[in-house]
Amino acid sequence: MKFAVIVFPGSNCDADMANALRDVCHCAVELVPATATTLTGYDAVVLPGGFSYGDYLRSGAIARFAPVMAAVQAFATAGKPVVGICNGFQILTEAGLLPGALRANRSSQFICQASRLHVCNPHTQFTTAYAKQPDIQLPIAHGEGNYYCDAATLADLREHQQIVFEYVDNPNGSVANIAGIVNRQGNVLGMMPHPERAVEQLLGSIDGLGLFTSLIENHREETHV
Amino acid sequence: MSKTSTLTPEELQASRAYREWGLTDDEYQRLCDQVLKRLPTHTEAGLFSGMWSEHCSYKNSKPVLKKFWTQGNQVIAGPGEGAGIIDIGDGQAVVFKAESHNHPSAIEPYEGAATGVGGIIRDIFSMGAKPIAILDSLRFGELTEPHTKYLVSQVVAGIGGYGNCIGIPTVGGDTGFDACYQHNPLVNAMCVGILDQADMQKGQATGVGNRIIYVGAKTGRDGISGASFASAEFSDDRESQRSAVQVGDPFMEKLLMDACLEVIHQHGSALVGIQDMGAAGLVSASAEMASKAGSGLELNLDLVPQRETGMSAFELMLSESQERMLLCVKAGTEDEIYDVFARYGLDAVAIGTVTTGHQYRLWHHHELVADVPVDALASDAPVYQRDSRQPARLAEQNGEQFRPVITDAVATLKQLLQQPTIASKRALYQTYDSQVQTNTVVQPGSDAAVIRIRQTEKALALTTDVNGRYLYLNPRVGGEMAVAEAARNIVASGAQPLGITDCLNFGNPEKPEQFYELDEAAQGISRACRRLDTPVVSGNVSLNNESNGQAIYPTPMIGMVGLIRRHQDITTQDFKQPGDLVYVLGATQGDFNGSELQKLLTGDISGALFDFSLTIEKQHQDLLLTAIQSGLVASAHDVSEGGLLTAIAESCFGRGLGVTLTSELPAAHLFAETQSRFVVSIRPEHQAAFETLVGTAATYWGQVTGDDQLRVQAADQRIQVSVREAQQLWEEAIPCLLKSRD
Amino acid sequence: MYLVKVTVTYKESILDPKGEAINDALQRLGYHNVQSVELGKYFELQVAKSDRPIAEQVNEMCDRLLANVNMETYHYEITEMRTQA
Amino acid sequence: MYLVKVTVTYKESILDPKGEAINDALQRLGYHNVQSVELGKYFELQVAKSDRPIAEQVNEMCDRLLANVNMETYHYEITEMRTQA
Ligand SMILES: Nc1ncnc2c1ncn2[C@@H]1O[C@H](COP(=O)(O)OP(=O)(O)O)[C@@H](O)[C@H]1O
Ligand SMILES: [Mg+2]
Repeated sequence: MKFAVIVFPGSNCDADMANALRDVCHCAVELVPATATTLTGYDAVVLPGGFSYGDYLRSGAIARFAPVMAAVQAFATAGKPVVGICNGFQILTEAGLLPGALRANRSSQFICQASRLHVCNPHTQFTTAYAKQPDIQLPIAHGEGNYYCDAATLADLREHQQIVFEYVDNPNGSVANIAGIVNRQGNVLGMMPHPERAVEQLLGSIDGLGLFTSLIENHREETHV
Repeated sequence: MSKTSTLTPEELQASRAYREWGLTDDEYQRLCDQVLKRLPTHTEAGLFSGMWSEHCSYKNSKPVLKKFWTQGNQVIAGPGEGAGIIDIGDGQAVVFKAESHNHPSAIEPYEGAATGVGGIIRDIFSMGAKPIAILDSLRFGELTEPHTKYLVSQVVAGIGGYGNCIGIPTVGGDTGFDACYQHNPLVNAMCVGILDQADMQKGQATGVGNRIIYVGAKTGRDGISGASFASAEFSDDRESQRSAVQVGDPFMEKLLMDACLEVIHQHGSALVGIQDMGAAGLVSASAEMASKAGSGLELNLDLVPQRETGMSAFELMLSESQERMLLCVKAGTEDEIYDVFARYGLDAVAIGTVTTGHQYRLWHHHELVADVPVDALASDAPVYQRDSRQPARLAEQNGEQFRPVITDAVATLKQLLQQPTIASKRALYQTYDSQVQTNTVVQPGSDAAVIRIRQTEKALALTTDVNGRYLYLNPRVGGEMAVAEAARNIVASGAQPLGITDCLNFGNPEKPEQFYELDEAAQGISRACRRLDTPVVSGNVSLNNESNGQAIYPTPMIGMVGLIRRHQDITTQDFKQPGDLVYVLGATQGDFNGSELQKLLTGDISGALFDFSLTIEKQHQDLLLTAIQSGLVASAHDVSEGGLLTAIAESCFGRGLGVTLTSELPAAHLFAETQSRFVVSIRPEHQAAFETLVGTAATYWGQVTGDDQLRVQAADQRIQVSVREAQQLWEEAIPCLLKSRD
Repeated sequence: MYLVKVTVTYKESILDPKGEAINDALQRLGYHNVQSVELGKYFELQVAKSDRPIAEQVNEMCDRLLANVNMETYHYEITEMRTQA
Repeated sequence: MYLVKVTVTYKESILDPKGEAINDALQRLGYHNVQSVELGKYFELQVAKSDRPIAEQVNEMCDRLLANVNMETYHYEITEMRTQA
């Protein structure tokens, strides 16, 4: 399975993501600059964390207009998996690929800590590995991770099981404790916590591995049918 | 466009405007008589005012810095280079340096702190190293003061704002509070990088005809030395609209860092030298590059990318605009270099050339505005041997130690745990991304941070430490203790100490009492460095930390790096499981002068500092490190502010475990700050091996328990407190103070 | 040439944590008569004349980039500037 | 009750990296007639009447907290609000 990790100017978790995918999950990975206009040849696209364009306006607001985003849009429309982590999630909401928006944390401060999560939908292609252990711990590190959507959107998200990760102790004020969601089709995932920071026991947790193994496993099954 | 007026050499001499730029009459005279043998131009005098400032020339501190221990087989580059470099085997090296941004942070705490971080990062990547960690060492006034709350939150936000954005984890530091820092907060930042020795850079401009390339942010009137800025000689009519405050642009720096590292790694044959632009901006960077190489240099200032109109040569050369670098590249390779920077969307412009001879020449608007010997700028600054006099408070000390009366040790412990200097700093470091780059094995909250080195079994331990109170009572011994404490934190993490960087935060060196403190402290630091085999490889001096004639405590921040041989040696301060045996390594005396307890009980610190032995220190550190490397140790924590009981409580907090201990000491001694001690826990099966190794240096105190109680039977009283309750007080003290409305 | 001043604030129903933090700080400083604080962004743009009506362009720039209309509202004020020689 | 609107912007000659980044983005989106963008802060405060002249208080709050006068300037606009029952 071959991953594209998009590098926006100011991305800073791109290398971490590539390391997790390559060194720990033994997948093919390429870092793709934001100036790229096509994503053919990849099986999945990851928008990594960081501060694209400095996040100087709103996080993700400028990155959403990067040249590569048209290709990301097409990739998503084609039903292929797109994952946005942290800044990647912010970019996906700004681009309209996921509903809602991310506001400044309730504390109005950046928060870096371990956070307990509940995997509320273990049936997406990103979460099947969590079916037996839906309570996990992943690091968060963000200043604007406070998920917002209006009541109608929330009802919609609930009705279609689009809420994938929920915080146990809501650290940032997110509506309905939302930490991660998928789009209606289930192929675009956005989440604030960092699974790529939790793939080695040496660094404290391997709870993030499930996300990558789910994706890889489901891709393998799909291509073998 | 406003026209900037320039004084003629004669006008400058007559008006003595140079005084406002920081040049004294004597220095001006020296410049005329000895260096140039003529009157300097307006621009030339400006260049010298920058280069002969304390910040660039160390004219007041050089005689002191000479005393530092800088030797050791591990040292690849010591003081003098942009940052220190130490060998860590396998062709790799660790590069580190610390820098103070005290004055800018007092004026504009967010940007002052942010640009402090930005500046020290450039020092590291300009050596060819990839920055892997940031630490911050902070001192503020009492946290009950509203202004202190503001400063703390802004400074911390500024440090996080820069480090988080650029993607370098901020993994450690230290934070203290004392009234003497009320108007002089200390904001010191340290950056650590990793280098393949083959990529090591020197900031040199060699090879006649080679080109000088400017990259990064455009030059504005930022940070042109405060004093000179206020002078009317070179300003237009809109003075009040201007400000010397620098604003950080971490996004720009991220691009600049990545692009420079790409040039270093992939265009090494084109690159001759690279240097960051820090204090005294363009003149400092370019003159140093030429002087180190013994070359001449010519720059055309019209080519410098400019953010503002009408800038004079003086302003262009002395601007401290952030996020700029200077490269020297082989003639003919310019396009290759431009291409790299263009991909990152950065300005890169050739602004000059390496020339024959040793002159430094600047052209501006087709005029030769400066023509001076390059060494005069870079190496011929005056050096002052300041007078030294022991402050009266030290001469008058008697040998008595403060004798606290502790009737309720639990109450005392609870109060101590809530003192901001001891209380948990989680509320602060939690706003730093400490994990980006996914190498952080030990995050903030233990003795030292630990960063693994990928593709090896090695890791680095990092810490910053200093206790200004000890130095206030005895600058020399306090200096020794600062180094020893840093080393203790490194060793407790399972690492061999490698070397230090420092920020010497002191008062006005022209006052003999202040100079005495600086000089004594340096000797203490040096002695400890020699004894502990941790040479000084880099550092920074911040003087004149005074207000209303009152200086801060002498506060030489020590940043130390240690090497962990194997992952399995990595050790943290938390007790690990019930049944583990608890030992105290090192003896405890009634050492209370300068302690947190003395301050708590008397409101201040006083008396003569207690004794300290570097020999015992070294013994205990060696014992602990051997025990850790032999696989005998479950947890280790150094004993510092607040003494043993505080250290024991902190070891309980990590995993919410309790302890049941017995001690022959009276309860008061559990708060003594005797040096050279550790709280160590081990698995029961290692008891025999551990006791054989440590002998009488360590005493058995009891066991780790699974319940929530910290119990100590002291000689004179029984102490029992809920771990959870104690932890809550410790964790909530700083957030409560920050939020409280009075 | 136009001078365009844009303010962007959170929609009313949305909590503004930074505004609250500033309110807290003002209370700490003793300004107890401050009832509420909202923090928003302020943009000052200089825009040259073009074929398009300026208000239309400003609206579009706000909708696309300067504000996130899911959670923010914007106001602007356009004034024509006298051009210098 | 007063409604106080405060805008805070950098003084001239201070680098405004955020404004520049936003200008760059607007250029990439094709708004080539945008000449410059400055980003500042916008505060909307509700302040109850007190013994002190309101303008004096606002000035003081700006000087002490809302702006850092070393690098920023501020402007404000005070309007009296009709109080609701
Ligand atoms: N300003 C800071 N930034 C980051 N980490 C900090 C800061 N202040 C304290 N810490 C962290 O908090 C922990 C406790 O600090 P400290 O009390 O100085 O420890 P010690 O006494 O063992 O040196 C350490 O892990 C330290 O790195
Ligand atoms: Mg310690």
